[in-house]
Amino acid sequence: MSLTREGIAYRVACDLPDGSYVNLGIGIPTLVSSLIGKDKEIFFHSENGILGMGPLAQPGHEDRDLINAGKQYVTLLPGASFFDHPTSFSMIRGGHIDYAVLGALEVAANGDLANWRTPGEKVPGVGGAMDLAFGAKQVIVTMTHVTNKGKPKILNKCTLPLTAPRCAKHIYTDMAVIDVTPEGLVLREFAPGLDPKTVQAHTEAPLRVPSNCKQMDVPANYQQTAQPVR
Amino acid sequence: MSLTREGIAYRVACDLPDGSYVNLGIGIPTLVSSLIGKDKEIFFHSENGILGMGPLAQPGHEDRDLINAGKQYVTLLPGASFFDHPTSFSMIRGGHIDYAVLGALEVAANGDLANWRTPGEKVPGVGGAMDLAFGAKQVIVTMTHVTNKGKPKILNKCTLPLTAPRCAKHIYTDMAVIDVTPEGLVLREFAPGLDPKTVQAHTEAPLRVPSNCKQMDVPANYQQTAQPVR
Amino acid sequence: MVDKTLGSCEEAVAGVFDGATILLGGFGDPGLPGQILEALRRQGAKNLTVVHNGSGGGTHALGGLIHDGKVRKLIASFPSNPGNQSFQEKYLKGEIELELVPQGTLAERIRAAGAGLGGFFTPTGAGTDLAAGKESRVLDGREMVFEKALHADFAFVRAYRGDRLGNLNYRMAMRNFNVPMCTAAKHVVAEIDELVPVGGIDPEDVHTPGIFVDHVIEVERHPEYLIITTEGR
Amino acid sequence: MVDKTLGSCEEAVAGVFDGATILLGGFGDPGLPGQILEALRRQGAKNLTVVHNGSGGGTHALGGLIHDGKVRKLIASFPSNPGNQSFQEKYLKGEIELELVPQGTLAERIRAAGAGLGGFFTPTGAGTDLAAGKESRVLDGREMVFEKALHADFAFVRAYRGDRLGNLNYRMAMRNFNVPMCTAAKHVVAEIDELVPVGGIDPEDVHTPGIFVDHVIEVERHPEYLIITTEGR
Repeated sequence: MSLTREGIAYRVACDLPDGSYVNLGIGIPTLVSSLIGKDKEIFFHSENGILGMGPLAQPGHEDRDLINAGKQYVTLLPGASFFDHPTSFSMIRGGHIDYAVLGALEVAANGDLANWRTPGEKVPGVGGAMDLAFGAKQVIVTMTHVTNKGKPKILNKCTLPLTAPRCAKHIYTDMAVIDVTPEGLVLREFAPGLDPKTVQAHTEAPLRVPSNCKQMDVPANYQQTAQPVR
Repeated sequence: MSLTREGIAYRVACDLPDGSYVNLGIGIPTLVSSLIGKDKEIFFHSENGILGMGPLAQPGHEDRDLINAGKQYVTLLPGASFFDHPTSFSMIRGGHIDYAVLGALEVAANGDLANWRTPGEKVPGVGGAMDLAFGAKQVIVTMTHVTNKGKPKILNKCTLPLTAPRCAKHIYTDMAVIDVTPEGLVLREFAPGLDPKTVQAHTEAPLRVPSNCKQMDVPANYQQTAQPVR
Repeated sequence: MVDKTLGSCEEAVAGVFDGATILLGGFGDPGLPGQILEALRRQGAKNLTVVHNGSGGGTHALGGLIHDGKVRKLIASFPSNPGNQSFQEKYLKGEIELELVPQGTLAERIRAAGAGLGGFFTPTGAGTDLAAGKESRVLDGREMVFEKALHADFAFVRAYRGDRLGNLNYRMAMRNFNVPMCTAAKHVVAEIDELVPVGGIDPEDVHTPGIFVDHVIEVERHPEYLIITTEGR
Repeated sequence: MVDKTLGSCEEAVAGVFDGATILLGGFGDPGLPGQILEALRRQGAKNLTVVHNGSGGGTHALGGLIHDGKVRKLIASFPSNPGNQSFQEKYLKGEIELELVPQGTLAERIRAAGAGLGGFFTPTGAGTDLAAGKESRVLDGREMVFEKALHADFAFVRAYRGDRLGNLNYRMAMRNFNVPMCTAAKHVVAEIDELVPVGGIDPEDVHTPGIFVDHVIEVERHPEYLIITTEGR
């Protein structure tokens, strides 16, 4: 068993505290916004100058001037605001964004994050990834636990160029929730049907398994019996 | 004969081109705004975040939130705008203000300006003076030609601490209009009833007198028969 | 539900500790948080470092705080403002430290702190007494001085309208130092004329987004015009 | 009477010279001056350095300018945007130079130029490949990288409303890079949806004051959505 992509996003959504200011990267992180419980107010930030974004715009209701950083048409929630790029990145770089939820290619045991240079890419692009990785109060990484060739992505040391050193604080994958601590990686939760040993087998860096490590509490519709998601 | 304070301001007002963005310092410069010809649109900037200021507010019509940098209640002209301090000083420092019209204690032949430390002052204060002196495209100095003890204020070298080196481009006094050029000071105009020799006698730094040097064309109400203004 | 509103100015200043650094908003009367200042006087914290354009007027508000001997250091651009008797007296006796900063540099240092920048090079002041001892280099063909980001523990400002999320809207010349100050302190409180429902400020009209603000308090403006409005900046 | 309005986009680009540096506004479609870009293609200036967040999509607008071989160098944060065939082709052939800058650093370098600052220290990128060869130092306890102000000859942006004084108002997410870009070039032109009389934009709603703008031109938006709106920043 493992989590679906939505399952990973759901698990992150459960942990975001009420009142948080959050920036969502592309990929799995984008799915988080629609999975926030109704009891919480979370304020979503977009690099291109929006705070308080709502869901994606319904077809036919797009506004040409209202897109997110991923160039998708979005909506606003009450209490939203618009601003320019310098202000937007002041929010990021100045440590005002509580959580940046980012995809990753590799994460190291010390929190090093690699997510901007893809092997084999033709044109490099960094966008706001470094600003977010360096600037947010906490960086949450969401990704599949292993590559589509089954190789671990949580490593002793990143092999790809870093986005930022020592920035990741929490790692959410289809197999586990892992905290990055000064003493190394700590396995907080494992997916239903797995156990710490199996998670470690798919993880290059050593995992500490504390006594309160437990199985994730995730609804069945966010689980899959197939291989971990690719 | 010499110019009144209003006369100095009037002479500056005549020279400001249509469409200029102008910041007026305290003292004589403040008088410039009400002396602009009706045929010109001049945009007055205030450090505290206003572009397009109009005249001072009439008694009884003051708005508590609308003051200039001198803490006087002002009005707005159509096309005005409000902004914060960083933006306001971006306008100044970034060279977007065409003219800063500033008072002075001393000006040197090379354009050095001293206007922020007063001899005998108890508490120093710089305000926006340095930003304006360093940042404006052109600095226009307005002042009485000599001190109230009759000593020249246009010197070979300033004796007071500088506000900015080599910033003054034009000097308007009760006795003369002088340009600061790479070759030194050039007497452009002298007050009615004076001559270049008399102006030089009240000026420590040497004045070049070009062939087109002429008497100022200033209405009689801006002239006084008394001593030069103090 | 997020609710950043406070019930009293006392709550706004409750956390201020001896030795704290405070960004005090306003330029003249517009944007000055007069009620919070009075609460701060009553609260009693001392050895404060206050960052403000001037040094306050008379013996109320900032002038009062200085008069009471609560301010150890003032970081300002124009402490020589009219009516500054409280500051002048302490300054001449050597009882208060002054860091004099050009107005634009002061605003930019505060902005830099809020924007997560460490510092910047500015032409303002290069070669003058105010750049004495400071690092300088030539950039874009001009001599420039290095200025550091100015962080603080608290920022107190006044805005026009606000909501429970901390979104603020200013009126006319109220924005001044308040916009950058709200970004540069660990704890930010805004006095507001009017608390409006969420959505009551159009998204285009939010000058300080709630992300920068910890608390808002709806309170009438201080009845006195705290800054003497006479020429002199 | 001051009148900054232009009659055609041709006038807007008439002064662009070979080798010029151009700040190109917009993030995605909002704020992108599509009509001026098309006029720039027709105008023919070459060896341009273009500063823009991405590298344009398809073979129109910026993609077209690159496709036509007019761009010598691109300074961008996300040239790997979807639809960037024109750029990719030139880049892989070594026919276009790329300076890759983190998005926040790019915005701040442009702002610094407009604000008369020489440069600043930012934590973003410290210790990564993008900081290779750059000066760094520890400030506020963090390693920071020195980044220089980014000046330009021209800035072209799109705004929502404008007046003959050059005052601009943006709508929703149009502000993006346009606000700083208008401050950082010698010659600034804004395409606008609607020319309004002076005073038609409330003083509180002017996002780019006219002091920063040389010309405005009222012109319909480019009929095509110039940026492919699909996920990927």
